[in-house]
Amino acid sequence: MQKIGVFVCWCGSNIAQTVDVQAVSDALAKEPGVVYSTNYQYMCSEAGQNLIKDAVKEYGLTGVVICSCSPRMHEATFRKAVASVGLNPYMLEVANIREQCSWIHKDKEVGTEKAIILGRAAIAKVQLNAPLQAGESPVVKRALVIGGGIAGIQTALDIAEAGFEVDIVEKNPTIGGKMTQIDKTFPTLDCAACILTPKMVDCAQNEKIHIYSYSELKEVKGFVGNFSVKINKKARYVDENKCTGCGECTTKCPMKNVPNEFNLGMDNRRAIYIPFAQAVPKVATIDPNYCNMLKNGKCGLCAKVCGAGAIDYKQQDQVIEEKYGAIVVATGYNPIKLDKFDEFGYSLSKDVITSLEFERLTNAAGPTSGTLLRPSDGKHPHTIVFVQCVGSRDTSGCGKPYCSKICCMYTAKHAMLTREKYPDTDVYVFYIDVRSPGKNYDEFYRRAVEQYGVHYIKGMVGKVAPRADGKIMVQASDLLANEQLHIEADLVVLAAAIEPDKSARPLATMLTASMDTNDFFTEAHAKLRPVESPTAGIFLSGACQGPKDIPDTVSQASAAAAKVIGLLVKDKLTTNPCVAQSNELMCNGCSSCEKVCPYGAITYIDKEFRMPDRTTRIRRVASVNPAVCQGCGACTVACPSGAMDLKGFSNSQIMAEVDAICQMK
Amino acid sequence: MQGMMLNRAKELLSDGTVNRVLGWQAGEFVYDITPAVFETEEELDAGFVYNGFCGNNLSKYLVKETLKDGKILVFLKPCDTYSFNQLLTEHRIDREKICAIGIPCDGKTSGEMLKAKGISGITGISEDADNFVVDTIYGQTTVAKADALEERCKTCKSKKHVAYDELLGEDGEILDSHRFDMVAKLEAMTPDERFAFWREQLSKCIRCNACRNVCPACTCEQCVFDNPKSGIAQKAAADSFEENMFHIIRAFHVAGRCTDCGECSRVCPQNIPLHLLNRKFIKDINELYGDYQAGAEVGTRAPLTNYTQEDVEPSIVYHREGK
Amino acid sequence: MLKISLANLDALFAAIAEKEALYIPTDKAGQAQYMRYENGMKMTDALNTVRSAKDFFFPQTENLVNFKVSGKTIEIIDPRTEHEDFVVFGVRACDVRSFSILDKVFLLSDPVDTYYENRRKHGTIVSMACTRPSETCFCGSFGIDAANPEGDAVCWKTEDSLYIQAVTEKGEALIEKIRPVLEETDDSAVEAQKAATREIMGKLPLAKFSTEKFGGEVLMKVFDSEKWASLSEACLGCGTCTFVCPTCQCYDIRDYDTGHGIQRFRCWDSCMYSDFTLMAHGNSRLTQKERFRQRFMHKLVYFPANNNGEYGCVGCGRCLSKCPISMNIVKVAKSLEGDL
Amino acid sequence: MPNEVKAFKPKIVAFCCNWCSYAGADLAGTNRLAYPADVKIIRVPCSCRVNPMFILRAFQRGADGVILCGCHPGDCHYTTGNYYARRRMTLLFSMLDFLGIEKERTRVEWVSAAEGAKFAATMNDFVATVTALGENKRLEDLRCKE
Repeated sequence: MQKIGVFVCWCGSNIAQTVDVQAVSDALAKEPGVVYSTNYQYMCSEAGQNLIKDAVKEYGLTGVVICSCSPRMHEATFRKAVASVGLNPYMLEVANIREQCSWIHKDKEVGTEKAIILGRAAIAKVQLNAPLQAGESPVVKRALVIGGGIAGIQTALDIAEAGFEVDIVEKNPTIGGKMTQIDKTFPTLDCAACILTPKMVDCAQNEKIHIYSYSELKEVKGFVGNFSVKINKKARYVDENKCTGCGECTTKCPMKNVPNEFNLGMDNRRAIYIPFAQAVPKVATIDPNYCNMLKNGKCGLCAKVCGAGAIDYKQQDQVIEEKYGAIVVATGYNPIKLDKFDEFGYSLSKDVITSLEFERLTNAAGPTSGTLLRPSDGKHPHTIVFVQCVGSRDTSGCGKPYCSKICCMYTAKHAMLTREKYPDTDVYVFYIDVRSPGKNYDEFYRRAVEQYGVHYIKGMVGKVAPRADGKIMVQASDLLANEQLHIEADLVVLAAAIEPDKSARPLATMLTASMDTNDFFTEAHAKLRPVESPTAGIFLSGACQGPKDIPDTVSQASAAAAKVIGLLVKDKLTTNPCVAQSNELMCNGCSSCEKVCPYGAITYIDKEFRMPDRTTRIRRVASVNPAVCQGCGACTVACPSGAMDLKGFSNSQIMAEVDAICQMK
Repeated sequence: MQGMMLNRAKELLSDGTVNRVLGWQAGEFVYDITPAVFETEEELDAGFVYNGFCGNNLSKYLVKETLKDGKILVFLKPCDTYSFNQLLTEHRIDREKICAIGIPCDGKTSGEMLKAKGISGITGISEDADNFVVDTIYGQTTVAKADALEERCKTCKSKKHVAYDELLGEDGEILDSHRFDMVAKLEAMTPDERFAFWREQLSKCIRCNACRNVCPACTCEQCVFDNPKSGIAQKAAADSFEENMFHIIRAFHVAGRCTDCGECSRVCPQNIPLHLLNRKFIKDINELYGDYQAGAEVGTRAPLTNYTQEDVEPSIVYHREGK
Repeated sequence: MLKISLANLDALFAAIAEKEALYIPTDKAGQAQYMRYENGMKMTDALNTVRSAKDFFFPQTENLVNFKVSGKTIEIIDPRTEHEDFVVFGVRACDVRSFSILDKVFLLSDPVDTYYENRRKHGTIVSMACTRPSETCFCGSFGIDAANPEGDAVCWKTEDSLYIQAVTEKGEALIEKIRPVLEETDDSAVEAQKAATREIMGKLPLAKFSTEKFGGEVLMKVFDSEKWASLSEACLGCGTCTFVCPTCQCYDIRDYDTGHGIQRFRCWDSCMYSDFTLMAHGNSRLTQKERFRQRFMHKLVYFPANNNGEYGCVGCGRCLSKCPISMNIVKVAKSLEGDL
Repeated sequence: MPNEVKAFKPKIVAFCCNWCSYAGADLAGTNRLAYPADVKIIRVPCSCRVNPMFILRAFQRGADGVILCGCHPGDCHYTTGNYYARRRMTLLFSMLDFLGIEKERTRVEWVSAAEGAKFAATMNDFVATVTALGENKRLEDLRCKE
């Protein structure tokens, strides 16, 4: 019988509010084997950990049960604490009475009763725990960054700086991401391209960094320190090594009417294209949806004009397999589609545009070469209405419930820049709140209002209606003046909410990484581990984790890089000791377990056994390689004799938990 | 056939090809045949028999016999050869130590089957092509063989030998046996009817373990039900749950490995149709994952240690045809 | 001698069932087995039930003591209650004799098995003479008269009537309770049937079978016989023979954890099982040969050695028809007796 | 209120794989998505760790419903575990149904780490289903009841 200590955490009021922690520790004190039971405000705090350590020493505890938050959160913390006072860390179990109890139950009586049962189950399990020793596994000293926007670029550069190999996988033909489409950046108003493109070039030139552009992840296997990844390098029909990026082909291609995604469809590109002048890699790509040669074998003009002979219409998708020690997710964001927002008339008029489109309209490399002109008639707009929170902070279900964070600032930037360049323009900004926390942000916003005379109006736009004469009627309410406004605008700019890139969800699935209901990746801890996913070895960089502006993104990108470097500098990781083990005396040698093992961890040996009647017998028995076994347990069920069991999750432990949970009352 | 087998066994014994012969030994009443190992020609002459009552599947004895030195001759009926292959697949027997002779089978019966026809006081039985002629102290009765066959033989899946070193007599064909008819009939019942059916049957269980111990798929060094550390060890079916538990788990442990030899039902002293549980798994496997006959070949991957990405979801159980 | 017309058998059963719990052998799920009588239930035509009647006094599982665990306290609970009075109807001569063998083990020597005693005290045995014995029957070898069984009351079934006669006080008390449905008659029909049955018994294949060469005197000779190896060769190690046997009396005691306590129960054990008499050091009977030998040594040698020559077998023939490999006491005895 | 009939509260055991479904359950908690306290979760490394014995054991000890949650097929942390679990559970559930035991008492649901809402919804639905079925009678062990 173990000597068990039970420690019930209040988690401030997170647990204590719906679970009577005193009642839980009192009830669990009565369980067989429990010699000490207490509760404390924050078990994970130093004082809390000391409480546990002291009790282990004072009562000679052989087993510890912590009733607290999810073991995915603090199991490692507590295991480390008990190990520091000499108790085997695997003699500790966590009963999850927060995520799976206090947070989902409102009734204190119900919560308390359930917490006691969960505690009992953990006690029942600990009774059967055995000390386990962790093994070691090597770390592949190479990182993978998924996404080549500013987040991915920064992370990759920082990791490479520390001397580790990094691969960037970018689904578009060039790295750079959303930042390449932005004209100027707040609050300094320096040109986005000027600060981004050198970094892109750095990436291309850094010998530690390899860029897989126009590529996507196909499969991820393995675990922290040893991921095995298949990357699908899409056929771009241009040999990257031969193409010099001269751009000759992109001027000769006869397919001229392909919407140019770089300018958000506001102008056209050819079927063979380089997204923009500073693209990295600066290599042409053929769009197979528009290329005549690829569609019906007629044309071949680009091949003729290519001096380097880089065009290869027969190119196939190529699957590259590579091993990585760590994976960084930097998949970024996109503005939401606005087709559900009829009231803003986005689909009714070309002159109702999104903020990102506005960026392109003011950018020198944009469709208007940087002159602000109405998309419909190319005329200079004199009245511009900016609408904030389009789809953000929206609980109607059409948009997103969260604040997109960046819109207030970029709208201030747009308004300010417009007024500066075109002082004859009337600029209105409709807002719910103006949120400008951040260094020099509020000053920036105030400048827009005070120096540049932008009309900031608190209130929401009710209707945007294009008129036959080209004017756009904006109906809105001014909440402060308490009046209805009717503005005849020439251009309406919508600050569309941002959402995670569509590729994020399937990627999360591949990585077995958590996501929240909005498809943002979940961090391991919102405050303490903001750049790590709960899945070991997966790190988060940039807007894939939540809306972020460039400074935040870059900070997080560097933080993620630091975490990756911390992992890659290790030669070995201690491995999970919860691995399968075969009881040779009961093993039939039937090979069922071997067949279901995904790691090839099971082999067979012929071994001599002394039988009860003093004869010897050579029997074929299974042998598990603990360094290779990952502890899934598939073999344990395949084994008919029950010879195969899993340490840490043994048959008897799981059945003890079942018993404790089902105990009739 | 008995004569041919006897002669061949003697030849192989005398020329040293084999050291022992695994076959069937005559008993008191014609029908009470015991599997036996014969080491000499004299022993063979004294007791070796092969007739319509030699139902025992001898393949499982090879687990024990191939641990011994020397080579053993075993006679295998078509359905026994499937068990033989399955045991080879699972590395439970040593092929090198076995000389397997395939022998034909017209289906088997048993004393129990005859007694179920109201025959009692049996003093002698003779058989011709179609009939058993049974002498009893109460008179003589003739029973058509087809009527007296064991259930497993009435729905025989194969007269074809899937493994042998030599064959005596003609090899047969794999049959279209309608062996799943009874399973289908049960499936067509309401859950309440099925529950009543199985409760009535399984409540007869006395947990003698005959089904398990005779089963060629149950060759575990120690069965989970005998292992106090397994947490589910049972020595007696103490209540209805344990009756269910034992038979569900046993069927599950042999699922995908059971060749449907029917020994479990043959030996059950309470005549519980245990083979229906195994056949239910076989039928499900065939329907859900494609036809699979355990033991048809050596080395195949059993359905439960295999998968495809397109496998049906467990929810199919809620949506399937029937009640 | 009292009798009742077979057509009126229901009335007889109803009359008994009204006073006490009544069990009769009936056909259930294709097998003859004892069931608690319910209106309309018919007696089986089978010679005997698959399971013997020993279940009534020595059931396969029986709770001995319960431990109620709550927190760190354990309460000990005796689950015994006074057993209800019951009647077992239609027990064959062989099975009736098995009770006296079990009595010797559980009742007539110290310590008395109070669980067995409780059931035995409250049970009334109504036996049934045989008319159509089977080739597997050899009760005669043990001095049992299938035509005139023992019991608290005895029945004979003829073409049209059931005859019943009390033998013990218990039997008389029972018949007193059901007297109204019975009518007085002479015993001529019964005597005629007895003679007929005895004649058939004489013609059975095992009529001459005898175990008289076995007993305590030949203990080592039997024990050391080389024939055990081949006799046990095909034994599956299942418990069929022991569990259908009316005289096998070995049991194991186990604890069952109910989640809120322990039920300490006993259940039939079988010397054929690999964990029979398993001790901390291991098992003294190392292979199936020793386990197999134990069963027959017990019935043919140890039991008579300890019980004035009475064998631990009643010749019911259940093991002959139920053993999956058709190995049984008759084959064993016949094989070994040549050496004695 | 001695005469008041206590509403039936089912006992539900949910086996959740550590990587997806347990994380999904945590996420349901983090997002405060309620489901009945009748559900108690047992953490297993993978859905393939769940032995049919555990499921029967739960029923024996008084569970009224048992649900197994794992990563979506194709997303197993161990690559193939849930494929084996899928076959095993399909056959086991089919067998329970064959024995006339209510098939609605057992369920397999694939819940990813991102599907906190699905986890809560699944549990709400399963509890409702099992509550409607009432107490587990067909696979109960009377010894375990008091």
